[in-house]
Amino acid sequence: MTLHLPAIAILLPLLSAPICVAVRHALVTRLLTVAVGWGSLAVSGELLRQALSGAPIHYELGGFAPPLGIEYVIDTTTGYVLVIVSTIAAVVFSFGATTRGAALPAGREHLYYGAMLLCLAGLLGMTITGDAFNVFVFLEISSLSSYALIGLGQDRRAPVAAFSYLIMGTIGGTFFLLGIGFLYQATGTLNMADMAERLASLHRSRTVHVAFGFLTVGLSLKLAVFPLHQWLPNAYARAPAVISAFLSATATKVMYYVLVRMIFTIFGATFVFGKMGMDMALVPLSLGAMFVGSLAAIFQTDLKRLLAYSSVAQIGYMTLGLSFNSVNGLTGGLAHLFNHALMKGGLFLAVACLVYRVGSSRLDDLAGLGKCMPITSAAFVTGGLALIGVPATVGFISKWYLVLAALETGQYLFAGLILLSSLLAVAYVLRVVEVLYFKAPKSPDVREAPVSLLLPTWILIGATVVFGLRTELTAGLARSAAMQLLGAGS
Amino acid sequence: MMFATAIVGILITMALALARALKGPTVFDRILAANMFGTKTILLIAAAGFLTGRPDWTDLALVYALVNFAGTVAVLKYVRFQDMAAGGE
Amino acid sequence: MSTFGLWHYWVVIVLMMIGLYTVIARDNLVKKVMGLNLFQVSVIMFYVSMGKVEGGTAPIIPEQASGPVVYSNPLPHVLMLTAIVVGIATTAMALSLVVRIRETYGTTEEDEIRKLDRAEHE
Amino acid sequence: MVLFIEIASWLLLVGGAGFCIVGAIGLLRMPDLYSRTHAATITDTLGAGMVLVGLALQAGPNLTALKLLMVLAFLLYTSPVSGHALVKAAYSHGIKAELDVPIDPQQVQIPERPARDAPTDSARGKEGADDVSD
Amino acid sequence: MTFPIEAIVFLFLLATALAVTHLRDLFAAAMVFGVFSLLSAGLFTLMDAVDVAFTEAAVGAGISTVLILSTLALTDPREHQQPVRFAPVAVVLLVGAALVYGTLDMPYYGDPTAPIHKHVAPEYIEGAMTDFGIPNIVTNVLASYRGYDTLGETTVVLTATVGVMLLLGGLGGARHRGDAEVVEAAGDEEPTPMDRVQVARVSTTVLAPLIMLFGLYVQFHGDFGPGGGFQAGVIFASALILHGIVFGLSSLKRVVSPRFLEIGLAAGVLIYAGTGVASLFRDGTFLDYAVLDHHSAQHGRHLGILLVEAGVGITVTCAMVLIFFFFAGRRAAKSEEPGDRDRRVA
Repeated sequence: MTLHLPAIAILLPLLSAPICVAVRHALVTRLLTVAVGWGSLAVSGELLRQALSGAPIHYELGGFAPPLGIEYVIDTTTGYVLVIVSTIAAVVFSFGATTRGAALPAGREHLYYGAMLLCLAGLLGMTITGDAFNVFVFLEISSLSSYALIGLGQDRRAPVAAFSYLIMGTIGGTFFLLGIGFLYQATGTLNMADMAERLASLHRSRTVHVAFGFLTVGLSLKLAVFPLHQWLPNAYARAPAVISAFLSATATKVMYYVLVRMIFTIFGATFVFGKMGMDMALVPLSLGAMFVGSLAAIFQTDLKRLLAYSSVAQIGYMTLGLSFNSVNGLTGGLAHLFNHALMKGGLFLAVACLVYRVGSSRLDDLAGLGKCMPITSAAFVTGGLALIGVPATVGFISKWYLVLAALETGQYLFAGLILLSSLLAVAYVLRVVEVLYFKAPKSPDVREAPVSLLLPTWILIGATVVFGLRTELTAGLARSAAMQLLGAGS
Repeated sequence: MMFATAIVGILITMALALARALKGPTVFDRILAANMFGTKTILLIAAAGFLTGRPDWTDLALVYALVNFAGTVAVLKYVRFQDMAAGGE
Repeated sequence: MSTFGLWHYWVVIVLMMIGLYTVIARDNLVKKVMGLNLFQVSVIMFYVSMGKVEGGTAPIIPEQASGPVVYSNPLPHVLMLTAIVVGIATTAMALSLVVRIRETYGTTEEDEIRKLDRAEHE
Repeated sequence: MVLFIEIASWLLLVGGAGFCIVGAIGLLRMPDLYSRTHAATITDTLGAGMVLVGLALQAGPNLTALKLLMVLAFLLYTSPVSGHALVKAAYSHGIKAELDVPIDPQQVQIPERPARDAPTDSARGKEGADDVSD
Repeated sequence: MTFPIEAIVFLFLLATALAVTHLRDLFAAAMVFGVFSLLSAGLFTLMDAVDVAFTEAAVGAGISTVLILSTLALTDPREHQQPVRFAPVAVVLLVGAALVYGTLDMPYYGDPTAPIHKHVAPEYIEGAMTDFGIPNIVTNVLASYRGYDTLGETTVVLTATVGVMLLLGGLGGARHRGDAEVVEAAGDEEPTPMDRVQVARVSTTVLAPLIMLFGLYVQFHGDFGPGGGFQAGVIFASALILHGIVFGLSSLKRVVSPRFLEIGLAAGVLIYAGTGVASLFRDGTFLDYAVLDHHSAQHGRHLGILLVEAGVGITVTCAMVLIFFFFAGRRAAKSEEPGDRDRRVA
């Protein structure tokens, strides 16, 4: 049965979602969701181990050879991202009050869990597949379920945020479809490996240039790269806190993975950075994201919006790592994938605990909670320190590699800018700390969040410290993945 | 050849129906023109099937007729319902 | 007929741009959804016109296959069946959000919604 | 025999197309909705009917011809229904027919409706002179 | 020889697309949008894409027009006057120019020597004849070679329906009465004015079973002619929706209850994925139908495709009817405004 592990990795969430829809019982579906979360973590871990030990795994679906049928391709990067997504899924699904923040109609909890499982299935399906059009299909599954989940926020403006995310997301998805259409027209195939071979001789074709343009713009829209990020702050601020935790830690990461897969597997680094000059475009946008995101975060009055803007800044770090086109740069980018997932997931879960007790995430409602909810506030502070990139936290690791890559290629300016933007991060974290600890508590009788909420939060926040110290798992994996990609690429 | 003449006739009808659909002052003119446009598309598909030598697509034309009827009934229901909420019968 | 060139694709691109314009420029949410549909249907047209082979017939094998029959490419048709379903799914989701927005804000015009948000924000 | 079928279907096809065009011209030139419906439904029944029968003759006696006749039967069945529903909706929406001479309500003698009608019908304002069948 | 017709149909398409953009009366725009979908389906037939035309007509012209109209029934159908804004025009021109620039190196329309006709398509075409024996190559590729794509597609339908049920599940916004199940509450309203219209009611009672029969024909004819799971599902659903429109939600609820539809929705996807898992147990890879039957691979594939198409048909039918339920149910909830109550009874 281990021969079919890749199929099981996707089938687990894909089959349990319709079961949740059919079974109307809230508790049964809740337990099923948690079980599937941890199950997919186990399967992904095993897949990563297999991918690390030998050559990349190829799994043909329907028994047809790749150019005809669809196949799964699992190499180190795929296993790495699969593990990240399923770790966050496992922890967030076992969070105490997943349906608390959502304006759920009566008796519809089982659909809520079904939508979360479908989102997980979409994300895993997008990561594991080796067929270009299949990425689009699973992109739509994860997007549609995240539109619904965001639209369920208790905030009156949640449907508006979900609608604008839907419009921007669908335009991005359709650009992605157009890009695949142009590539299909130029190469005649949809399988990524087959496409890469045929593209080697087509570097001067204008169709391929435009295909690359549309694929990148489409993915940047979904990835919320700096100028195209307007939908993200509203979407994550209005959604239920648990959903913001899940989406901020996984959705943008998988889009980043698809971008990396497209650049290094399909087009190849020489074409992307040499001919198309991708780094000239990406570097200013990433720096812009880092500064605009952090600056905007400082002036937010709502804690979730503050974290959402900080996500835009962190995505800037990842794309900056990508644009260096060097082993250290890509290692920094991929490591930050894992680190940011841990930090942002933990921070949003901490906010969920605060909202569970206080009912709103506006900063002035959370005044003085440091004393009433010490454990949650401590979690928030630790996460904030990791965001800044204080040594002994995961944030420091990825910034270390990014600075290393900048210095390596002699761009001292970028190294300076990275450190400068970390100072901005200090500003908005300190602002939250000041509200939590140095203000008079608004409602003194607030009790600490229940353990079922605190445990998952501290698993993620604890991990930001643990992996900050023992880096062979995150940075080591990221490095081997980067070398495999660049090795294959250059 | 004869199919070509029939198709040209149908295309002219569709053009005129489209003019009415765009110009039509009231909503009902537009519904009428759209309904007529639908039936003409059925004829266009049936005749084009014969023109290109593959006449076995006629169940496609049947679907058009079905969809056209369902669409028209749906529009009329919502036109009445909408004004029903406003003033009732 | 075969070499009248790329004119076919350019008309489809014009249709795409009409759809994209409607999505971006119009404030009314329902009109935006219609624009989104226009955009997706014209992308489907682009794929299908890629698959057409001059002189080819529909990719269904006739019973009396008299000699070698040239078929149009079936693969774009398969992909577009998926794209149509994705289009209708997105439309259904978008319209249900519009209904929710209409009931909480009383309007489906984006500028009014923003005004109501700003008013409620202060 | 084959020649006869060729001629017959050719006549039917061109005739049907001609009727469609006549209907479309009617749709454009008629003054108000009701006469336009009249023009449109002509093309639906007669024009489409002739074209479809012409095609069925061409297809020869096989499944395709049967399908074509099924489409014709469906059209003949649904066009009057949708036409009726359309006119009923338009009338209840308050769209008036454009008569060539403007009548003023006073001097027109509206014949008293026979007693058999349900009270609710006659309670509906005097101006609805013509008979409103449900 | 079909070039002049396609050119004229393109002209109509351009006209209708511009009309949809500029018509300020949203009802009219919805009608013209229905015409646009039907026309594009006609264009697909001319371009030999028969299955795509089938689906576009059934889904595009049918279901999406009904959905847009049921949303318009809730909202005010007039769009605000809006000056032409130049930023979107600039973006659109830029994107359009990039696309046209991209097409310059493309093979001409209909050019048989294009790379896409040389690489994978030939194997699909003669594969369908030799080891599948299914005349409709598109259904064959849809269900077997790229069956995983279609599983993803069916899951997209499931996701959209779950999303609509979540968003529209509750009864109206905060303003409305309690959170009773919307569909039950909408069911007990008295008959809608539509069904007092004798003609519409009689015609639907006659037509609905015929449409369902046609839906079944399309479902099982999918291997030989245009048709398949999606098209059959939509046609079956349109028969039920027609019934719902004319007889009101209460009678449609008696015909097929939402609970049953939810189970059917999940069952379709489970049938599809179950067929795939069945081939796992017979040590073929996921969705490999050949192993389903011991002695003949071809028979196994036929069985697999049949099961898969049935799963798709069930899911799409239940999805479309459920979505209609929640939109139409919502409308009834909306017109339950206190002001309406007395007028409706009169």
